[in-house]
Amino acid sequence: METLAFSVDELLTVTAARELAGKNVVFAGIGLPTLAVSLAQETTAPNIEVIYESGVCGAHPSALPATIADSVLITDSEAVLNLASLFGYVLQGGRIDVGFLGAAQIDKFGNLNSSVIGEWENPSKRLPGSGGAHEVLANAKETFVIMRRHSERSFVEKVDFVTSAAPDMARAAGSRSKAKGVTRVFTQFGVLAREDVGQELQLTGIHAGIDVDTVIKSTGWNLKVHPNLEVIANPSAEELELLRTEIDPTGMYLRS
Amino acid sequence: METLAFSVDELLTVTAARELAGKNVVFAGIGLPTLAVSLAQETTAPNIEVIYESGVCGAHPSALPATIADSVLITDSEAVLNLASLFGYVLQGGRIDVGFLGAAQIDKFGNLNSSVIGEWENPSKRLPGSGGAHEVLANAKETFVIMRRHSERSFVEKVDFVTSAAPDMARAAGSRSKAKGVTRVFTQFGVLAREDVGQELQLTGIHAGIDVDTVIKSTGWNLKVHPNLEVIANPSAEELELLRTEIDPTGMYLRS
Amino acid sequence: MVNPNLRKSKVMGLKEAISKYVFDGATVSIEGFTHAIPTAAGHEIIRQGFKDLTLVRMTADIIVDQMLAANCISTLVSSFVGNSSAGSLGEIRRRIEESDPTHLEFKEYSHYGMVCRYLAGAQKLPFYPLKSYFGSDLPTINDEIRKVTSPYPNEDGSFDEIYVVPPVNPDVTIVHAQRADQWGNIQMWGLTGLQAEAVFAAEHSIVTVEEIVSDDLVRSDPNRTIIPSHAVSAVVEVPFGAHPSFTQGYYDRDNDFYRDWSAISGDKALLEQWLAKWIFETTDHSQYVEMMGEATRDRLKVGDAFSTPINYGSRIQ
Amino acid sequence: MVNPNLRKSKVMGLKEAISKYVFDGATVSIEGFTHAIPTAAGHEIIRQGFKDLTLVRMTADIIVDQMLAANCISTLVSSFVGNSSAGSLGEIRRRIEESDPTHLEFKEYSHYGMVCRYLAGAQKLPFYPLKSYFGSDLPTINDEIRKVTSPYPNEDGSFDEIYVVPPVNPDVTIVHAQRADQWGNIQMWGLTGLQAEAVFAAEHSIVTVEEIVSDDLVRSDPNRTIIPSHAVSAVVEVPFGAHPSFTQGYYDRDNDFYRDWSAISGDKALLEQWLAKWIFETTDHSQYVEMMGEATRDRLKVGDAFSTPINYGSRIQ
Repeated sequence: METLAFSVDELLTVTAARELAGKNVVFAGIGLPTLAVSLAQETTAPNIEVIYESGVCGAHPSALPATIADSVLITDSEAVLNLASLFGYVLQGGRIDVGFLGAAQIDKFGNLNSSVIGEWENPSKRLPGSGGAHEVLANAKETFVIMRRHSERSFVEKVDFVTSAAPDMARAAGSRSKAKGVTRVFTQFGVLAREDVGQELQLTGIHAGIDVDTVIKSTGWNLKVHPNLEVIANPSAEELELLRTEIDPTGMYLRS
Repeated sequence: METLAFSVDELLTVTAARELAGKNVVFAGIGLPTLAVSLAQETTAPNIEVIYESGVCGAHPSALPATIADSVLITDSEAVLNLASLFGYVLQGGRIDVGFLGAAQIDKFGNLNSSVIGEWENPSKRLPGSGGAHEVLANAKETFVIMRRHSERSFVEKVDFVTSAAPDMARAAGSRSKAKGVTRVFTQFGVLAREDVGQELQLTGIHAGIDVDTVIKSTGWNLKVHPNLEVIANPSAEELELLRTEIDPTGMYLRS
Repeated sequence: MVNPNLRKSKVMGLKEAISKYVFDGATVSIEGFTHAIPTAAGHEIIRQGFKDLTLVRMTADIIVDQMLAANCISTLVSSFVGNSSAGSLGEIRRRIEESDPTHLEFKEYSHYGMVCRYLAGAQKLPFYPLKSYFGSDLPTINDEIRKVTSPYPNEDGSFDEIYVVPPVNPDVTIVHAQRADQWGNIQMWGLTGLQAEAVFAAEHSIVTVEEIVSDDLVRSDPNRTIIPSHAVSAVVEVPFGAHPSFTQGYYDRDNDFYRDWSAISGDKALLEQWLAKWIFETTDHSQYVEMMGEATRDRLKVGDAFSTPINYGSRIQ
Repeated sequence: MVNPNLRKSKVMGLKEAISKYVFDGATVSIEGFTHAIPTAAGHEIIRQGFKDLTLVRMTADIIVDQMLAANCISTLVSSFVGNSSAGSLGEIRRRIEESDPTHLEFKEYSHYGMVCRYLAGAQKLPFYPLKSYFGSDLPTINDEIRKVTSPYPNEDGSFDEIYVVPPVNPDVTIVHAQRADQWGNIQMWGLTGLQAEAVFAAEHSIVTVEEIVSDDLVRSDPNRTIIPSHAVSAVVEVPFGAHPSFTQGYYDRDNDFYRDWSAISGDKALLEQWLAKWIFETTDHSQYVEMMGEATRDRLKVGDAFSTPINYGSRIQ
């Protein structure tokens, strides 16, 4: 059979969509997470109800949204919640199966930094901050992280600032959270995973043609490789077909 | 001039309406309070926005409501709030100028009992309980009480159960409430009033033809009579006209 | 973008929904603040004979009187025990005043105390603070009403105390609404009370509606959805499911029934007869509605008062 | 039954409303979560040159960058400082990263921490509990984030701690919505964010709307009212008042403007020129809208997607 050409973004989207198999309520950000959910709805997880931080539940957009509050997400959606309900009843209420996040830095336990590079009081770079990320990691049953650039600058031994705390740290500090924290990290090299609190994120999947040493060298902590490291199957013709003709026909996010 | 005939209910309604002069946001129960507010809107207090415990704001009912949740209160109203907003933002938020309440028993400081006659554990008579009455007395800037039967059984030295606490007691117990509590009590004999916390309810107004001793005898505590006790002017022809032809044309509440 | 052929419908029959989510000893919340009381669901609980329920309901009215008379309830959590403005409730009063036939365990709150218990439950908080209860006797007869101290000082350096109530997390919450789609997106207007909070506080939820409507109708107005699909376990179409209370825009409140109830519940024999005739000897709510008769249904009819459409807007490509 | 000849209208002009309720040193909340950001009101604050404001806003975006550049703000209370997904905010970053031209006092929270501050403010509570912040560095840089202990024991007899945030009670809260009546009943659809909580938390409130509409239109759909008249100090008709953000059903988001802003705010000179041209040299927002030009207004047009009317019902006498 002929090998198909695909972009890194397509690869990340397909890999994330496969991991959504059987999930029901997903808290998604804009871009790749939205595409991954859409693909999962057509393939691995037909029952997924997608919820956006803006309060939209069950969106049926006529076009790909540019933000989590895009007007096309509201029109023809199933419900719109105010923020007290969205954060209080849905997120803190524990109704999210999987939350999607990104971050500037992540450590081996899934602590995330989206606040500053350097000292908070006098940062070399001020980042947007938590937004709702802190609450997603604290309350979603598990969290998937998409990091398009796997490097020592983003995969660090210690994050400059703990914006969103791994439940490991939260429980040590007195939280009764039952969240598992970050269970999957999708990068251009493969998938880092852990099943529950207390475990380190390990390399469990690697994309075809990627060298394990490259991944290890690109990770700021001593990355462990899972004994049953699997080579992730490339996107199938069907998956690419759905992404390119149905889900992002204009290539708004899936630029090659 | 000829003297007009009127019922006790008409007298109470008119007396209460006059006391609403200049008030803006009133929390009203069904029956006489609703009629008093309607009359005040036409006479002494055109800016009154009436709010019902069910969540209705700015009702414009096509007929007199039978309950605080009557469908005629909703249709054509200005706003409908859920109960978290009504009790949390409006009542506890301190936005009510005057709340109307009734009670089975009241004492000289305006503590109200609407829970039980006798012991709570084993009452001789179980009454409905607080409903929202406790929150109205605790949070409205001041509270008007309508008691159609002024007697020793209802105007008591000590209430059997403090359902709704006078701010006097609440502050002594640690509350920072700025509510004045019960400032007016309207009865078939006249008006008991106080201006602020710490004062006893005194007889400040008496209806024409009522004997002060009758009022004192009908009160379970040593009722003080205000030095400037005034005789309350009877309902005017205009007030009765509005009540009978516009506000309660079918005599739903103002039975003679 | 969901493929509707693959998505699971939440539509169920009332018998099935009640038997699936209610169980002996369960904590059951039945909400509806005068408007849209899920009477039919309460009657089905009676029909199926569930026992030892802890019933949580702000306004314990006729449906609670009926469930008590049918011996379904051992504990009542409430802030108002009365037949609105239409007299009193015989069964509740007999049990509280005379422990006849048995004692009723009653956890009493004020309305806002109950609202805050649902708010804490929906937000999975250990407690919820409110400015009520200072000076009242309620905390003396309900030891669930407690205090915490604010960590923020006043000008004078003192720290205020405030009362708190614990969360309520029912095993199942039951509410009624005007309509829903097959996925359980619940749309309601008029008085919405605290139905959303009661549902979000619960492990499972059953929502009875006057109509199951098309996806398109629901999605033409997403702001009307007060409870999203993911919080609903079962949605059941039950016309007249709230009688004798009302459903805004569908039928009005049966005030005659409320008035008559005082006499019925005041007399044990009459109450037994009423339960037998209207619940135990009916197979389901459709038969109850049939027995109501056309005259009653006509009396409760409402006219039209339609909302003006608003524009959600569509993208012009 | 209110006599409309006697009731007071709350309609005001934007200049008057801002000068009446905003003052130097005031705590001002400007809310709108991506949707319906009251940009025009923010520009009028800049025009009138108010100083030393404590600005409270969940998502500190373009309007905050502009007010900072105009030296209106000395303290920022926020949970997100970014130009959504369209790059970064030059003025905010210069002030935080280089104290250029001056240091910005920044009280940082997470989104839910901000929501809870408004919830506490609206309910006049001394604090609001939330399950966030354990293990995070946020409490180490914000000493307003504190803890209380629950008075309800766990099975093992231990008592949990939980983080709390203090109330925020702005001197004035400013929000934007689709429409209102002359009395200040505010109707909104699409994303309603926490506009109601922010208004109820405040001493005064200014609401800008796309349209002041008739009483009848508002009252044909009371459930659309998200803020009732009594909580509103002034209502102001400002078409396109939320540009470059959007107003559902009226006009779409100007994504080009958001993209362009990074370059403008990244260059102090360009930013000065922008403020001069679009704010200081315009008399009011209508001139700003005129300068936007027809091409831009056309680009932001939306098509129709009307809600299906629902029936509130009327009593048949």
